[in-house]
Amino acid sequence: MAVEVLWWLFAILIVGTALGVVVSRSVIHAAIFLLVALAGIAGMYVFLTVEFLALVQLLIYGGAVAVLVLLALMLTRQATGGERISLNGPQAPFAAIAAIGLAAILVASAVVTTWPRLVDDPDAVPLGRISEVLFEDFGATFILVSILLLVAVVGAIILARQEDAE
Amino acid sequence: MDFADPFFGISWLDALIRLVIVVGVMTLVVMYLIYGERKLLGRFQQRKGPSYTGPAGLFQSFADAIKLVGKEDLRPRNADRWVFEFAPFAAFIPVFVILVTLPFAQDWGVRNLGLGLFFVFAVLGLNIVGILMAGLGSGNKYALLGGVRAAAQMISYEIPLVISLLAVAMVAGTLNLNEIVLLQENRPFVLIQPLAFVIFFTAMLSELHRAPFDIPVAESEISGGYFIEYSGIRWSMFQLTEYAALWAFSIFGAVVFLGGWAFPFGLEWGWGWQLFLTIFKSFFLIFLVMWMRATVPRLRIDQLMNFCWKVLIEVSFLLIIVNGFFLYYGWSETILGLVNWAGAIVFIGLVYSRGIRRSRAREYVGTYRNPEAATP
Amino acid sequence: MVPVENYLALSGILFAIGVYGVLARRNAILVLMSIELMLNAVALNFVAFAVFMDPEQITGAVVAVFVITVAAAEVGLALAIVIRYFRMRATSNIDEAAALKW
Amino acid sequence: MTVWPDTREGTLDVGGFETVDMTINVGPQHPSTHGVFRMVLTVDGERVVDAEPYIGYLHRGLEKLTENSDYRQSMGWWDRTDYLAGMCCEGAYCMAVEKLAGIEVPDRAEYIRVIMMELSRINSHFMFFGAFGADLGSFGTSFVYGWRERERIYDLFEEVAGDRMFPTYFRPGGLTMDLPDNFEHRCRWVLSSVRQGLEDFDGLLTGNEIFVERCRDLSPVTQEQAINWGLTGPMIRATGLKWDIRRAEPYSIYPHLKFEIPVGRQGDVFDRFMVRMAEAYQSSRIIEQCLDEMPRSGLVLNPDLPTTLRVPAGECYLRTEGTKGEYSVHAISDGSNKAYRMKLRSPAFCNLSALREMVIGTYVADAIIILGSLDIVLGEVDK
Repeated sequence: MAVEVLWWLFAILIVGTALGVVVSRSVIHAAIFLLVALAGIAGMYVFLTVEFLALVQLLIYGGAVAVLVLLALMLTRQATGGERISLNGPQAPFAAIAAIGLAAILVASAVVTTWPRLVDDPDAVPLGRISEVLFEDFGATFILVSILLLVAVVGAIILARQEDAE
Repeated sequence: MDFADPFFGISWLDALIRLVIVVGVMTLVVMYLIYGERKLLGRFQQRKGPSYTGPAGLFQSFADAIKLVGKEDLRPRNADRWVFEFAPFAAFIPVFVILVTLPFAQDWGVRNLGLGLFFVFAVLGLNIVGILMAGLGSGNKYALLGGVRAAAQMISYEIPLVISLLAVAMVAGTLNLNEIVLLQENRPFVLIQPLAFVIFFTAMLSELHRAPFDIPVAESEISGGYFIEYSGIRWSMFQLTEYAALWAFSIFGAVVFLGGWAFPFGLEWGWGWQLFLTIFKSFFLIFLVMWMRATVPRLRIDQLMNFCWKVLIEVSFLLIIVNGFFLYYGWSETILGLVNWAGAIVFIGLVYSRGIRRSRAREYVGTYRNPEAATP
Repeated sequence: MVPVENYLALSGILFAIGVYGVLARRNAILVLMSIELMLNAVALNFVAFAVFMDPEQITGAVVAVFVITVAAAEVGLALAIVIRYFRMRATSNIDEAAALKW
Repeated sequence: MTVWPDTREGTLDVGGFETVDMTINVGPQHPSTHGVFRMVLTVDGERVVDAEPYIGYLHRGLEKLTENSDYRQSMGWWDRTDYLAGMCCEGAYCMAVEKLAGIEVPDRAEYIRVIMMELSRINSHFMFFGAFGADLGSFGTSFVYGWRERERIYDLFEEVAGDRMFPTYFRPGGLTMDLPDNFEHRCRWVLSSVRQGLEDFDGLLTGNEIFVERCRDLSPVTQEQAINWGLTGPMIRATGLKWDIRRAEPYSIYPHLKFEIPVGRQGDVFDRFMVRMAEAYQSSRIIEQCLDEMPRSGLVLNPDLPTTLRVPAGECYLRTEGTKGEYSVHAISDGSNKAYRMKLRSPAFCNLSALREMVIGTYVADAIIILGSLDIVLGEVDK
């Protein structure tokens, strides 16, 4: 029972902070909301008994992505005291309608459908099993992703370092 | 009562009691680390350090704490209120969370997590966020510069840190910190992975922004960096974070590399000896860190990044590859250790000789010792 | 144990919030953050399905690892582009990034 | 081609976003501005795009004060210019007055003056080593190393003159009082301690690869640039030019003394540091020679001086080698008991004027240590 209560707390936290990301009026607040939302999702992975994934989520999103975003915010800083422009475009109301519609459809389909359930009470996923699957069954994909990462790093460095020559 | 048994047999109460113990000890340790650092730096600098409050200045930290709590909690007008006020907590919580899994003696930590090693560095990564929040939220340009520096530095050095720990995890074959310690019963991992230890120690200095990597807080350049606008209790939160992180990191390093509670006779001589071993080893690392701080000048940000991206990361990848070969083909551990020692010596030698080669200081040194040869 | 529907609904709501962010926001970095939300919603969906419906319980986690990795790469690259753009135009407002050449 | 505003100008305001350049205000309250110096840095990330020095926070109107008080009364103002080496400033002032008035100084007084001036030079250089190490971030250790020898020298000053920082020991025509009895012994002990201090700095800083990495090839200055910018003292000697007023235009008893002029090679920060190290050593040599050769007894003040010192009308320009460079006094007298004009050419001020050229294009951290390597003292810059 306690687990369910905790789950709902986490769910509310995630949805609340995710809403914070999209409606907050300060980019910095949005970034911090994003970080909390992502950490909450790491909590969700713990509920799903995939602790390894939760830690990966914390390491990559909390330690790297959120920091990158904050760093980018520092570099593209908003003028303090200057007149703030609205962070939302004029299309925001329509976007809201679309998003609410989408949410309604997704939630309805999730709740209405009877999902075939193979596992009722999942056990913790052993780490050794994950590494086997990751490196053996998905070995080629793993290498492709590695190459993708390398290319992304090189590309990011080239983009960021280029001097204003043109 | 056995040390490993849950208190009163209730799981959550047990966790709570252990947490309270660990946090209480941590607060005390942090206070005496500050005192110890000041005394030690005093020794290095031919002065006494704190000596008035209490016998030999032992109560200095308490006096400081009381004074800091009594100070006004200032917030600059153009600071971002919530970001500014929550930043110290965001910096502190990850350090606090690490303590959950550190084993202080056999089977005695708050909780023994199966993914302990991974847990520690995943959570430590979050430490940066608090610093960035302080940098962004203070509405101060020095703080902003400090935040940018901290972000760049800590993201970069996380990579060699994680990889050096992975090298150890490869040799150990587990991520459980307790099991890692048990495996070191006969020899600590620093003997077979010295290069990993060197990389870990360097990256640890950088993650803690201690000298010579104290660039985000460099008081002679940006006069304190990200916490420049903080005062009173929030400032002391940052201070607490810094020293708690130092302590947690040192225990972690002692556990992973120096054999933790197990190495000499830990299993036979009981938990008192084990606690002593853990504390002693971690204090040894802390002493090294403070020694560095007292003697070494600061690097520049580009040299720091170059060192990370052009030296440390390559070396650590090489280390992983070498380890992989040895483990895959099942070659003996002695040879692995020897190769690693050779690597560590070559690495330190190269770094050291670069400065010597560039200095030509000897010519000038000759100048002032030999009065007749004034022109180099 | 929390039933699978809860996870699916949560992931759906998260995804919709991300969609709203992508559509409504003007700042490039905020759009990027919304994309992150969407990606996370998808990863959560994968893992939930895998844990409840895959007897191996693994594939979803592995796919989530890939999603996270690719997302990290994407963020790095996209932020590099944003910073680059900001240095040229002093703005990270995507509505103004309309010029095809300069 | 569409013309887009250049974002580097810092003027464009599109949608409330600032451009990337940022100005930061370093000083007058900053740990590493060596007093109340203020410099406004324009930085692009970590790079310094522009630097604008502001001075005058310590301006006390030294020259006007001197022109409004008796020749002997103004002594006290002068050791407050370069307050790290008060005796050097007193020496320059006294020698200018003596040159203008044609006053003889007893032999023993000349030797004692040189001892005091060279001790002051060591004092100032040790301050530089310590503060420079602190600028580099060696957390005060170098500072305390420097302070140890400085304390000993200050103790010596206190025994000699009764005051540590502002001794007011010199007088036009000699000195206020003779040396205490055990001075020679004490002074030799201080010298050995100073040499030990130099060894310590050698071990702590110059042997450290981080120090070398930071200082080598940083803001190299050519001889031509140094001359054009009017650099003097260790700053110009670091570029390799043997220019020392003690040799180029000798005053006092310097022609009789044996010492070398240490020079650097490329004028970078490392050379500036090392030149000062060597200079401190040479100063200790000079003091030893003086101790050996000075008359054991005799007057230290010209007994023929009148109660009220009236200097005949005239003009003189006296150059001395101060600790920071050429410390020169231009004195004009109208025949009264006060100077008509007393102009100070302060070396730190002139060296500081080259700061902007040196720091542009370096990193923020470098800008701090370049400022440190100039070895300014604000009492002298602001006068």
